[in-house]
Amino acid sequence: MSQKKEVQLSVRNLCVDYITSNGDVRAVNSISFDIGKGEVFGLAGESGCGKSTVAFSVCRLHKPPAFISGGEIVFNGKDILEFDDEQLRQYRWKESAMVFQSAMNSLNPVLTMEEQFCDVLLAHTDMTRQECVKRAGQLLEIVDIHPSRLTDYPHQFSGGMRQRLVIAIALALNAKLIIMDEPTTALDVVVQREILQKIYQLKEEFGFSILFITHDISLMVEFCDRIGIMYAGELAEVSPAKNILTRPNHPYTEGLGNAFPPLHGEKKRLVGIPGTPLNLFEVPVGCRFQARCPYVKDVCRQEYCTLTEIAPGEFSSCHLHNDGMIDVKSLEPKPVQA
Amino acid sequence: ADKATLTLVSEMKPSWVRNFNPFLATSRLATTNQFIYEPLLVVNEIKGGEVVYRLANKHYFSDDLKTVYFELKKDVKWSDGEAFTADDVVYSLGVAAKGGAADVAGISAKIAGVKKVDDYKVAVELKDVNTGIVAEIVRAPIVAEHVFSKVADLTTFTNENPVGTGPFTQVDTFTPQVYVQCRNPNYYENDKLAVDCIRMPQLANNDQLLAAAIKGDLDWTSAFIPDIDRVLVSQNKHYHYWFPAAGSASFMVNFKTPNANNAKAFNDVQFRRAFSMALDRQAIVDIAGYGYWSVNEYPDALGDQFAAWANKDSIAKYGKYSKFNIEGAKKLLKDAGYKDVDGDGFVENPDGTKVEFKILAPNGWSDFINTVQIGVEGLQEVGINASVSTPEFAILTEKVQNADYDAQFTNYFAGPDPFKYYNTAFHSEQMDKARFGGHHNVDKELDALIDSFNKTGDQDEKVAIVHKIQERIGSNQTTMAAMSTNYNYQYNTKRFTGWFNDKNPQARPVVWPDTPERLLHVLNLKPVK
Amino acid sequence: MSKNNPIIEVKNLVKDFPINANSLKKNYMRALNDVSFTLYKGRALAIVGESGSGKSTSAKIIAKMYSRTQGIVQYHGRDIDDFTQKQELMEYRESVQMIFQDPFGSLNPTHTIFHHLARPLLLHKKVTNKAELPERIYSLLERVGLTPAKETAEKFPHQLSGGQRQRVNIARNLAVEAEVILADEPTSMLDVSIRLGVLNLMEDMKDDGISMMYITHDIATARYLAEDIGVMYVGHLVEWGEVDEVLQKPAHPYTQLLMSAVPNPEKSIHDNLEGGRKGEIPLWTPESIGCPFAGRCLQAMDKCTDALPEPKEVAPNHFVRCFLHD
Amino acid sequence: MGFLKLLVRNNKALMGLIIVGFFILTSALAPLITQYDSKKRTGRPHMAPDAEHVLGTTRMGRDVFAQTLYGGRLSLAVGFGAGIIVVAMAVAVGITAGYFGGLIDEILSSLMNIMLVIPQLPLLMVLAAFIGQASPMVIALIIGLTSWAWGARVVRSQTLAVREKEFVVAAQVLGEPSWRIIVIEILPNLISIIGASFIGSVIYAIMTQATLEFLGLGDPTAVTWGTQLYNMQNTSAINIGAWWEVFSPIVVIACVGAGLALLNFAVDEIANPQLRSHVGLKRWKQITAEKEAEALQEQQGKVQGAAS
Amino acid sequence: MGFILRRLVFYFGAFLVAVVINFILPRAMPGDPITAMLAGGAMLDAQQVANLRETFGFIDAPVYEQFWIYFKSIFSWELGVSTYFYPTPVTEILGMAFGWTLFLTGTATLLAFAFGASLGIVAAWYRGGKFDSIASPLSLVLQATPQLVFGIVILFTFGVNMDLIPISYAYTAGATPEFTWVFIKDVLHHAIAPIFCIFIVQLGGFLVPMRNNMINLLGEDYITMGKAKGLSNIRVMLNYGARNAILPSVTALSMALGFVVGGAMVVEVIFNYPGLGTVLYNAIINRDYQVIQGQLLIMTIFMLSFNFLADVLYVFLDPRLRKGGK
Ligand SMILES: Nc1ncnc2c1ncn2[C@@H]1O[C@H](COP(=O)(O)OP(=O)(O)OP(=O)(O)O)[C@@H](O)[C@H]1O
Ligand SMILES: Nc1ncnc2c1ncn2[C@@H]1O[C@H](COP(=O)(O)OP(=O)(O)OP(=O)(O)O)[C@@H](O)[C@H]1O
Ligand SMILES: [Mg+2]
Ligand SMILES: [Mg+2]
Repeated sequence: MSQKKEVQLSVRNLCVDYITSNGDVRAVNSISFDIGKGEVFGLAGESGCGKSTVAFSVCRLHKPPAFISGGEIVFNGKDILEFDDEQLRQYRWKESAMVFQSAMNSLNPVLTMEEQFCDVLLAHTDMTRQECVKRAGQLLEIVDIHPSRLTDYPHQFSGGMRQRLVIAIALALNAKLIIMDEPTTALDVVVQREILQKIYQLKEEFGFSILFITHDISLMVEFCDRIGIMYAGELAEVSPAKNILTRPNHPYTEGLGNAFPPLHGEKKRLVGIPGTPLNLFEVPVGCRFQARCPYVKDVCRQEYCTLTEIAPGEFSSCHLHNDGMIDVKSLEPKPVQA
Repeated sequence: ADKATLTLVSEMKPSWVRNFNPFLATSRLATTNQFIYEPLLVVNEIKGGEVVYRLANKHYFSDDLKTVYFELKKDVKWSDGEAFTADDVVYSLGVAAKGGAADVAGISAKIAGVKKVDDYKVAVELKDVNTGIVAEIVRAPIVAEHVFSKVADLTTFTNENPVGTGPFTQVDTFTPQVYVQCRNPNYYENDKLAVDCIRMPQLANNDQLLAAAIKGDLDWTSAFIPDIDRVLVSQNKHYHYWFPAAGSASFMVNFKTPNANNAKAFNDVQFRRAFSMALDRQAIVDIAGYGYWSVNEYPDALGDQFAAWANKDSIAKYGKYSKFNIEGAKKLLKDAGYKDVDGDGFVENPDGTKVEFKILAPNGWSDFINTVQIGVEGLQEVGINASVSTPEFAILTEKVQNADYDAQFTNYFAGPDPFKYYNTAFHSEQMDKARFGGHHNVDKELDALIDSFNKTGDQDEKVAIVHKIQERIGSNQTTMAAMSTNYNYQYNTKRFTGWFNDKNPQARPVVWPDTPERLLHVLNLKPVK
Repeated sequence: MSKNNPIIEVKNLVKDFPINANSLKKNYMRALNDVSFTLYKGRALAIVGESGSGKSTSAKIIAKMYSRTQGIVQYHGRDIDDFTQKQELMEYRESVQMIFQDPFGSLNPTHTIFHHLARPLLLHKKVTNKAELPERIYSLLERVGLTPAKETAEKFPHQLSGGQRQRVNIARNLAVEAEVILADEPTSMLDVSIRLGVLNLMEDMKDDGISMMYITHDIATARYLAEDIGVMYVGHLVEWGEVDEVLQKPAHPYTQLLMSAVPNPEKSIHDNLEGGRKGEIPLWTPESIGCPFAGRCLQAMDKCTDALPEPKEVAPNHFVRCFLHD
Repeated sequence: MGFLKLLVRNNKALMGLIIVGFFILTSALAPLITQYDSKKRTGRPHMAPDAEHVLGTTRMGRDVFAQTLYGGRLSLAVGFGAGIIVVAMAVAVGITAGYFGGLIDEILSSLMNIMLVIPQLPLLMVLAAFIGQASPMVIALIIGLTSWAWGARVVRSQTLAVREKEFVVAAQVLGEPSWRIIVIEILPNLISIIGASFIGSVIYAIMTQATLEFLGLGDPTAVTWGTQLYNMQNTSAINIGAWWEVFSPIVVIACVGAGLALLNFAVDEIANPQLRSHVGLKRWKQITAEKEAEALQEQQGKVQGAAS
Repeated sequence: MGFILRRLVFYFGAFLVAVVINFILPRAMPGDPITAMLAGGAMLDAQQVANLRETFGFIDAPVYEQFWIYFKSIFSWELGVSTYFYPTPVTEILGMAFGWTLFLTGTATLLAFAFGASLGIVAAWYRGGKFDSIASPLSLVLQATPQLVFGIVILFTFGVNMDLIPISYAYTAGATPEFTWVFIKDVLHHAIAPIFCIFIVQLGGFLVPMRNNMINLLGEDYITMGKAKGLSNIRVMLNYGARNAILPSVTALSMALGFVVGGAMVVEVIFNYPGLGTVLYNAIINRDYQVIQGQLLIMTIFMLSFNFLADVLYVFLDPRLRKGGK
């Protein structure tokens, strides 16, 4: 699947620093990936690995102390990092819309839903107020909420409904890219599935691309076309979704897969990823995963490893593949020193 | 022609409320008495009690001294045109004689009855012989019977449109911020009266008064203005002032203090004399009194105001104890056995017990507090452990009346003669009634002497009595005289002339309502052309 | 381990909470309705269910954080409300401990790790004098894998990662040698990569004979850790039994729905939900009747809205509250 | 402790600390700084500042500099004393209400709200008048006993938040006694709030004392900044042109107020990290600006390049 | 509306307590109107004093009877007569001053709120910028400076020395109140300095909390969402930021307005402004019980009403508090 489609978004060597009083932290280090038109691209990885930072950068919504220190974000052929304020305002939502990590809190509690739909429509289109209201009603219907509830305030909706409302707003301008930063973490699994099904259906209908962020790999595998696994601000691997668990190309991906106990089959004791996540203030020379890697080699401690295409459509940043592609799952792990 | 309007400040209140009922002593406006209700006569205190007749033509005592007769002027009219007659006086004094709230002069206890002799003559019958009573009787306002007899309740009547015999009965303007009273068309001395209207701006405190004065807005005031030369006179060349001496003021110790150790010292005349000698009277006058006061070195605190009554002998004998003399005070203490035993720098009683006390002055009375502070400096220098305490006035009064304190500083009544001073300050019957007799030293012989003063009409006899009183008080050093206070009075010569001052000392010049002489003053003023 | 050593027995537990605290008239919601389960020595009971279904409430009642409205909670056969004397109460507190969801919130940011472990030891007299304290604390820290122990003990909570903090919490329970551990979503806020470490540690504790109640909404970890499972819906225990039995053959429509919604790499996002449809989750009050799931159940019958079905044993050690199994 | 470190690292806090510390120190060391007694006449009335009387003299001939120094002792003592009382009351009431909840909370909360509704200044005036001679200590006590309600409310709501934290529940499950939970577990978490409330109360107390004394409700024989103002008002010092008498207490009160206000601002920031504008933010601004300038230059370069 | 009802019950209780305190306070003060007169320096002899006491005989009624009279008077609004301005009714005295105070303090408070809130929003939006680093601490510093300091300095520099502003009254003495431009100008001219004094001290009280609130809110997701929507900065700042940040300030404003009738006593006294502050100050000085009581009563009523208003307003402004939440 995922034959070379037209590229919607192309992130090239993106670097984002956080400038703090204790020193600068490179939270995103030279990340590159493409999202094709109509593609669902997933970014997974544990907390603090920089997923949200990437997402915010793509909308140029990063706030101080975040600071984009390098790279390009090319959207439809234009580098959005070069946009001036007005271009940026135009770009936002019309081109790429965003559904936040906590959709529960991303609705303004003192404005009615109608206002929150209309302000974005009024800001980007020539519609009259009436037309806006009408459009808002349609959008609500798309996400299965009755248009009569437009005059309600956010708190009058349940968590799942609020999440759907945010998605409806994201659809308002037929944006070409929708970024979803853990849109369902706060929700019940049942609701979560309903919403994701709805999103998928809408994607099929309108053809937008999705950047989907979560740390739940199982969920991601179900939902995405391709997945990027992040570790400590870098992309460890980018692969088609179905490969991630069955045939990981990076030891970290393998460890991540092991960290999810199976729902069926034999019960056996699993070992997750040993050690603790990397402290970004103490980035080692070489591979960032070296301290926790069961297959660590000397070269890992000396040489930085870039994301390279080890097979068509499969990328990994691991020295294990230096001499051609290997099946990581088949390797014998070594005990990790603390 | 423009009206000659005199701006005066006869009281300071947060707001004016229209009330010209002279029987409401605390809340009637200060321009009610004299300016609306002419008195029978005015006793000129500065001139030793000289009488200036107003509504009355003449007054005299019966031979047994138990009745006073007032003969009234015949050409006087009320401002509404009605004739003024003995009926009005009988009604007015009758109100006073009945007692109670409306007896604002506080004379009901002394008056047996008021009788009309004829249309222009009234007899006031006294309960006891009291040759000083006239000055008190004439404090009772004389009102129009045809108005007040119709009033149901004198204590709630506000008399907004007064009918009077005085010079300014017509209320021209009235707002909470200012009011104006104008000439009584029927005033019997309209030919003498050159001021057409008096104007009273509302001012809440001395600072505002001062600010207004500097701007030249005011003509006649009686405020305390610190450093008046620098603060006011140098800022506005039309302003002048005159500070004639008023009542005296003294320190005193409580002979009956609950503190047994202090009582030993307080009841020792030598201690009290040392106390008195430790007071730097000149510094008190200069600093606490801004130089407005005068030093009072009379053994009985009588003051220069009553110099004519002074007993030269007793001054010669005891005067030295009323002069500032640190060394003398120390010697006196030493000779009497007061020594610093425990080495704290302060003397103890001869028996070794501690003497340590606070001198009270009412909170907010900053000149008094400063006086006491200066006094305390001297006391500490001679080794007496005194300090200052400034309770609320009400608390101070209560403590002093109940003899539940150590020492205080207080001022006294003035008056046409020294009677009121002696009576309130030393008569044992007065000691629990006010702060003045707070020494609580009961001296029956002194009581008798004071009582005898008003039992005679003979001036020489009165002087003789006063001399005896002075000897008793002086020899005992009952109180420690500090200074005589002054009357505050400022005037503006820009618009009016004829002001009383040290060159023209006709009467007390104060504009406050308890100074009936202000009526004589206002009649003396002429607009500047 | 076998089921012959019941430690905590919960029978017909009911809990009402007042709602609308601001109105003058008090209304109640029924957070737990007729819930019964047993915690056995050396076994873990997983309680799963969506948010607000009453999982934490039942744990808190056992921990004597809340009083109960009706029902029985017995500890070794004695009702826990009978522990009124200070001595007995302290003994009970010693035996029943909790691990909380939020690794940040469960440690006091103003105290060191040392303090956190010293308190239980001192309070429950696990050390005879203070000199023994450091030794004991270091050994506890080593037991939960926090090495070097000495350095860790001197740290403040914010200097530890979430997984490390959760280990401190576990060490705290080990300190008092608790018999029962109520773990309320102990890993839901942890990173996937360190979650397993904590789960394995809990597994070890269970193997040491500790009885455990494991509250979660992650069914996969429930299966990983627990022998028994209970599924809760709106204050009701709708299905319970041995974990594999229940998960392989879910008998209650709600369990079926839950199972079909759980993310599973072997499935596709397009697979349909089973057993139920979306719909409002009802507010259960003391007056409510019927099966709480009736409104969403695809197989609901008339009687489902009239009465609450009694528990039925559909297979050995597999109980369900549903009229479909009558 | 960390809290102090944060304080010192904050510019505003440091400035506030220096200002307040300066005044505390100078008043404490008054006898070493001036040879004059603040209550004795040491010169003629209203002397302008000169070498002998650095800030001139008052109408009573007292040294203004000495009065300001010694006045600081009482004024600051009242401020801090009242602050301590306020905070002690606020903490006691607030924590009790917040921790125990239920009926106790209802009662204490109502008490707080009623205290808040009663107008402060009149209440203080009435109490001051009632006690008669309101010495500075009495004023401190009155202010302390009447002004705790606001602080209590803040402490209560914070306690409510902390009480919900799981470490409190953990302590309860462990069987810790209530007093220990309150004192050892909860209280340390309220430090910054208590700090802010303390500083606020100190400011309020110093201001209120000055106001009460200025209105003539204090003890005029005590030397404080308030009585200095009272005396300067009584002696019309401004009209005389004795600016030094007005200047000193006003400047000093304003400075101490400012110092404490800065401290308060800083403590707020420490209590709430969101408010902190740390060094990083400044650097971020710098870097962003630099980068923009660079981009501008580049653009200009491009334009020029195109032109040439 | 249960919330509002409950608040009403509280307010009534608070009102009763306040009424009792209002009754006790003046009576607890030493001295009576007569001694207050003497304390003012009047020299009266014992008989005159005794006679005066008789005028105000009602003061001597037994306490419970006084309380009953007072309590009834609250509802009939007959607050007795002033002793200082005997026999003027208290209502008349307060009535005269009420308007002025409302105008003076009300204007100052509203201005302070308007400026404080707007500047606070701007400071937060550009936090760390020049304006924020100067204005925010400065406003706090100004707030920490006593009104009396401003009052004295302004009165003497601009009033006495430069003669730019009037030094007392609400309007030129002798002018008749009327609705003409000349008179209004006159009133404004008299009010400007006192309003400024109150304004400047209150400013920080609105600015800083508004700023801090806003800064806290700026981290909220809905603000970021507002930006992400491509709305203009102003719109995000006002509709998303300020609309939410203003909520707590509204309570503060209502509280401040509640205190308005207390007048800014110090400022009114310094500028001899005929408002309630001056009235109360004088009533206290002169021990005018009835006026003190009356004034405390209307202050309490105002305070409670505005508190109540704040509650209602809050419910109105914050939809989350309105009925119909899930
Ligand atoms: N405001 C900030 N100041 C300093 N560092 C920050 C800030 N925000 C984020 N970081 C750091 O940047 C890194 C990446 O953060 P980011 O929020 O992108 O992670 P994430 O992958 O989205 O994590 P999560 O799954 O928890 O959302 C983290 O290490 C974090 O510590
Ligand atoms: N102290 C309390 N007062 C009032 N209601 C409460 C209280 N504690 C819990 N509830 C209510 O009881 C119900 C069950 O809550 P509980 O915390 O037990 O749910 P849970 O299953 O643990 O949910 P979660 O997965 O979110 O932790 C919820 O509706 C909750 O709102
Ligand atoms: Mg994130
Ligand atoms: Mg829970």
